Amino acid sequence: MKQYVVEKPGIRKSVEEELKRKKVCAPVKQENSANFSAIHSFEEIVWGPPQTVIPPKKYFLPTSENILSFRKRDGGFEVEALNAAEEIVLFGVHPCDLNAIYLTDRIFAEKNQDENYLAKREKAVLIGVDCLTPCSPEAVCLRMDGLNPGDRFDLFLTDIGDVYFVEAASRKGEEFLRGEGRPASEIDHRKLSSVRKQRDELFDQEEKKLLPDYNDLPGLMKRNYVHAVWEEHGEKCYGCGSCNMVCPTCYCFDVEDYMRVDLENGFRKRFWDGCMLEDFAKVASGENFREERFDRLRHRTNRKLNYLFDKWGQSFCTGCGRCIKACLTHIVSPLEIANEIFQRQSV
Amino acid sequence: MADRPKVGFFSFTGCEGCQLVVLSMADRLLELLGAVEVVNFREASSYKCDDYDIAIVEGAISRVREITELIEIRKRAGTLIALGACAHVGGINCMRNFANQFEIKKEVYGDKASNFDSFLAQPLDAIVKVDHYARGCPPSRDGEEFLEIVVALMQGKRPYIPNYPVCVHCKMKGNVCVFHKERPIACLGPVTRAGCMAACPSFGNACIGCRGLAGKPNLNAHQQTMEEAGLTPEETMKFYRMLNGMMEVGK
Amino acid sequence: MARDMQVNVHHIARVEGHGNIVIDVQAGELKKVELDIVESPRFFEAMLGGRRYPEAPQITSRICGICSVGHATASLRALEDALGIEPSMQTLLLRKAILEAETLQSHVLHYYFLVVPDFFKVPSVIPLASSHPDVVKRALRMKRLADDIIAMIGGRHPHPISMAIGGFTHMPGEGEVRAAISDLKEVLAKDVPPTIELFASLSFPAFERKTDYVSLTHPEEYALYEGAIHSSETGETRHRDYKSKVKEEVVLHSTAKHAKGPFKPYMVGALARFNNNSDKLMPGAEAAAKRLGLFAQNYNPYLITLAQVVESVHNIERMIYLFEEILDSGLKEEDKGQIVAGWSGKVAEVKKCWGVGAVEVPRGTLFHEYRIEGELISGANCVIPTAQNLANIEEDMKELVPKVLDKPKEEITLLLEMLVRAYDPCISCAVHMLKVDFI
Amino acid sequence: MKTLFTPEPAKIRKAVPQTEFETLFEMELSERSTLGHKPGQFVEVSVFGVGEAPISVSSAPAPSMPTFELCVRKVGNVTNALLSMKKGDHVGIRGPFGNGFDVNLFKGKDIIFVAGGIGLVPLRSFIREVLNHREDYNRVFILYGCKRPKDILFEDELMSWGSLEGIDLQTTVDIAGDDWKGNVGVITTLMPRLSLDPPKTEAVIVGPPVMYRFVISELKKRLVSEKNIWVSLERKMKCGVGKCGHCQMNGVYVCSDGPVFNYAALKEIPEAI
Ligand SMILES: Cc1cc2nc3c(=O)[nH]c(=O)nc-3n(C[C@H](O)[C@H](O)[C@H](O)COP(=O)(O)OP(=O)(O)OC[C@H]3O[C@@H](n4cnc5c(N)ncnc54)[C@H](O)[C@@H]3O)c2cc1C
Ligand code: SF4
Ligand code: SF4
Ligand code: SF4
Repeated sequence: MKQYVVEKPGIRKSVEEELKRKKVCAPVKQENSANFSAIHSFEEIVWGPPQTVIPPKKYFLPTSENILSFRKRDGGFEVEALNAAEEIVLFGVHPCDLNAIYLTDRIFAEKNQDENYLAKREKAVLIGVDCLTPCSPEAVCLRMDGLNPGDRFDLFLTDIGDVYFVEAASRKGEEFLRGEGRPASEIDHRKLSSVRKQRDELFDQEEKKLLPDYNDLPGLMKRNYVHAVWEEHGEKCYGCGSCNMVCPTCYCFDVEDYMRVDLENGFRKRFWDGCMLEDFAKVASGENFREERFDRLRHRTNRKLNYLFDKWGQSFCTGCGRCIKACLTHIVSPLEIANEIFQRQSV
Repeated sequence: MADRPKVGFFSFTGCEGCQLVVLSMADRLLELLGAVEVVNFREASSYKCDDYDIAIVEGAISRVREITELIEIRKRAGTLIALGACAHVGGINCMRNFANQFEIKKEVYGDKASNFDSFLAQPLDAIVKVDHYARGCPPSRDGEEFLEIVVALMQGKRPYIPNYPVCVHCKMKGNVCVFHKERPIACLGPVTRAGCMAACPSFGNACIGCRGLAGKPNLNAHQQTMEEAGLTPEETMKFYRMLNGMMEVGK
Repeated sequence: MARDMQVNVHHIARVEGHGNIVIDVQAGELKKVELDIVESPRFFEAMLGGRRYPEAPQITSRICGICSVGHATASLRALEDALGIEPSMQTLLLRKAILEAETLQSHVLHYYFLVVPDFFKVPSVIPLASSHPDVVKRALRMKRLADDIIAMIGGRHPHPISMAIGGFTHMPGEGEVRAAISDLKEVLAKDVPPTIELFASLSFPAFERKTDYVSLTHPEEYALYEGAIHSSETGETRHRDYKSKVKEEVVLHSTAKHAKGPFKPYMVGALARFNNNSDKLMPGAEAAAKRLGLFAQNYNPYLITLAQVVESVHNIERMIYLFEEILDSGLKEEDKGQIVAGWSGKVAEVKKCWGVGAVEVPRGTLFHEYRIEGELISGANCVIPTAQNLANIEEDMKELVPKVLDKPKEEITLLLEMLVRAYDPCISCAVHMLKVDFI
Repeated sequence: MKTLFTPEPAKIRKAVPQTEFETLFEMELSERSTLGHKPGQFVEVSVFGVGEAPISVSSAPAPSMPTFELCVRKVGNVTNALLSMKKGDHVGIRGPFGNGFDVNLFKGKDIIFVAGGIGLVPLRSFIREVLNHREDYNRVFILYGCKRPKDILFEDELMSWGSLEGIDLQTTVDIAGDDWKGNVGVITTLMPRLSLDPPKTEAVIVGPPVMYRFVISELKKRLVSEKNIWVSLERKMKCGVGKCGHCQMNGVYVCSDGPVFNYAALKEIPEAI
């Protein structure tokens, strides 16, 4: 990975150059919150808080996407695969989301490659921005190992005073810089360490701590597969799937066919689905394999902290805090559930 | 289903906005007119015919004569679609069911109240079997869902209508939840069936429950949420009853 | 020739709502003329009682699908009148624009879908879709544009979402407004001229009866959103004193109340507005009136349709003007502090107060009056244009029937149906509220 | 362009109704010489405009034939639409998907096939494979249970299997009329009659969810080792390729990790049975 130091106007220049060529998407203000959206000027970018309502996964797995079109022809059907992908720059992605994108990349590239995701992903340049203050009261990224993005980006910017410390993990990242900046010096590195140390302290002072050992989360979940917590929380759950929708690592989808009134032309569409929704695991015979809300809450939490953690060696909750905010009944926080289970098993 | 099914539109107690939505579908209306034969459409036609495969009925039932008419329509139609909230759950009309009927009539018609027949407003399925519901006040997504139901019928397929709450689509749209706004607004989205693409929250207002309840709504949890937003249980109930007087879980 | 005739037209089609005409002629003498409303009564006023006041616009927009924006606007104006709230200039401009859009969609629906079939001698617009596709497509285009503008500002049509006390809960984007302007300009250039020519080519029954024409009036604009109540017979009244102009009475054959002036029946709607305010029309609309041969004062109720055509041209021009005005001052987010939408937590505690909202909706002047106590509505009165016109329609029929008695029954029926349709009665507005029965 | 979600064109060559609700289809791929499936694998069948459904391949692997068989029960949109289709109609096929049965593990062994209702469909592929290579396997038991006699699938074929040497076929129904001469009762009632050689026995079970528990406990009573028990599971599937998340039971995807599971492993998956 290459490290540079770039003057702030330099970054502005790079963004403005990109804007002339490509779609640039970044967090923009939306009422008292923020959301990723295509920007038209550098000024629109929201750096730091607040957290966006939904994560940038929508650029790779659109909320609704036509994956097939078909039309009647010669007694049969003419079928065309659809895979719309455009070149975009995703600017201002927070570390939790960079981690999440890395994780969903693994899922969609595993075994059967999902071209519809991967094509969009390949055409995107990821430019991350370090969070120096928590982006919401709900953020638990430090605890869930989501605050450090490693090299899971094309370019990553940390504000170290009057300049950005810039890490470039790919050619795409380097190209974005267009030669701006100079290689980072020993002093710059020291500045970076001290900024990050301050950052960690700020995040650490939050009251929310993860009580069990991070690496034992899968074990804790396995041992407490049967636990009163699930029912207690489940009882309050709406089954509204808000937690799934806003989660950067939730990627489940549903598929439906739509026909035009002429009954000749149609398309197949995939759209976001969520394991918290009642019909998610219901089969045609009427049998529902996760009928109760608590079954589904347990499943969701286990996916984040156990099943996928086990398989990929990292929590699939990156601590972005979105579900914690979205859940109107305050029951879904993976960290709080883990803590509650941990405390109640030890007494 | 016949190649070009015959369709009749009928209306009972309501604001006729549902038929208006159908008339507003422009290009898609022309496509629809190509695919079905409209034999009855009072709002747009003086021609009437009693032979139809699909009856599309808007409005709630609120007078004795409407019952007999509805039963007659049901007898003739192979498929009956309830169009809009009034037909589906009674809609706004049911608000009056919770007050003294005579008082209500008196308030509007004064001492001549007893001359006007009207009883509790009811949804269609309180009286006859309804095969499909095109929900919403007005019918959702500019009548798009209604059209999907008609297409599914022509294909012999069960239409895809989510039974989960409005929040799902509200989140997909990336809305700031109205409970989380600077000035929070209390919302019926968590217990209301999705399908409108969260029309109201997307325009900055609360979901008012026009699509009826979601499948297995957690009303206890909702009461808690509403209390946190400053509403008493009675106020919450009153809010439900604005469009959902005849609440029936899972319908 | 003295003759007996009973005409009974049940559920006049192509009017919104349910009405019957009843005519009874015995030995050449007119015994009875009635316009019956068989629409189910809806009890809106009673239902409003005890509801939280911010809900009123959403509840009352459900009075009528066609003028739901008008009801929401009248409701908001009544509430703001009661609470002493003055919305921003931007809000006023947007409300005026959405009201123009709603008038446009209603007029297009009426003159193209409901009136034109009479002249083409077909039962509905449906056969026209194949015989005159260009006409139908033009109508649909104009209607769709109006609907889209309503949706851009209000969230959807019918039943707007974002119209709240004090302002809008959602603002259209600048790009959307610019696109709307260019679409309006396109319709004005392409669809309006053939529309005017089509209606200029139709001949309407020649029938005149002078009556009292009532509408809002405003010194600077063709009043829709605001103004004083103007009667061509008795002059101007403040909106709060509407009851001195409008008296509602319950008529047994009708579930809709009839509303009459203190002295005699009056007319509201497009022709009344045209008669009272034609000097304030936008230039294109003025030219259209000339082309159609419509001049104030006009006493032929069948020409309400032409007044609607003129108004729809005005609607388009006005929207362009209003949108440009909005863009010139720069679209801003509304001050959220002032907006009261739905159940927004605790609303400001108010002492007893009352207010009246009077706005012009497609069919005429609409009044909403509320009394508020604390957070709740303690009393409501909504006077709907169609209710105000019913007595006037009966008067027209009384004068018309004897003049045409020598014609065949079918022709009489058609003339009467066309008369009722010209008024574009919106019977579902039967907050407290049609049928032709020749008995 | 082709993606993971592009179905290949196929045509219905034959449609033979089996019962009121089930039809056996012979499908022919238009652009490939063979499906190349293993017993126990499934395909995603598209009826365009209606949707896609996972359906087990019911015919034995046929390395040189573009045709294969599917037996479909009507329960919902896609399956209803399929049953209304006829010879010459077009469908879309993706797959084969899933792990299927590893036939080598069964060679030289006794095999008990236990099928409930439509569970016979995926098993038929395996049974036919075994019959095609009869010399590779030892004794074969086929237990098949249905609700009523009229629900029996592949009736003639069953009879012909039963008449073969070294094949023990037992059928039962839950509810029978007077004309039924065979067994009445749940499928487990057939088990005591079998003379088993447990260490040499592999059992393969496919049926409705409730059946598994009873059959497995019966087999365990007969000392059949857990790791010699195989099942095939059904879950809701929307992609068939391990992405959409619907078929997941705990950490396991039925579509890509299954649908065939060894019971010893399955036991560790609480949501499985
Ligand atoms: C690996 C595998 C192999 C299979 N093999 C076979 C086979 O060989 N033969 C066979 O016939 N089947 C087989 N199935 C089952 C088959 O896939 C399903 O029956 C089929 O997917 C149903 O699809 P459908 O479109 O017909 O039903 P749909 O209409 O899609 O119904 C499916 C879903 O819709 C919902 N639903 C259905 N009906 C209702 C209702 N009335 N109200 C509300 N919701 C409803 C349920 O949530 C259900 O999950 C197999 C399944 C799997 C997973
Ligand atoms: S589980 Fe919640 S906190 Fe964790 S990544 Fe998903 S949305 Fe964020
Ligand atoms: S956990 Fe919360 S956000 Fe998730 S489905 Fe339940 S109520 Fe909705
Ligand atoms: S605004 Fe309403 S529908 Fe949207 S997420 Fe919040 S509660 Fe749910």
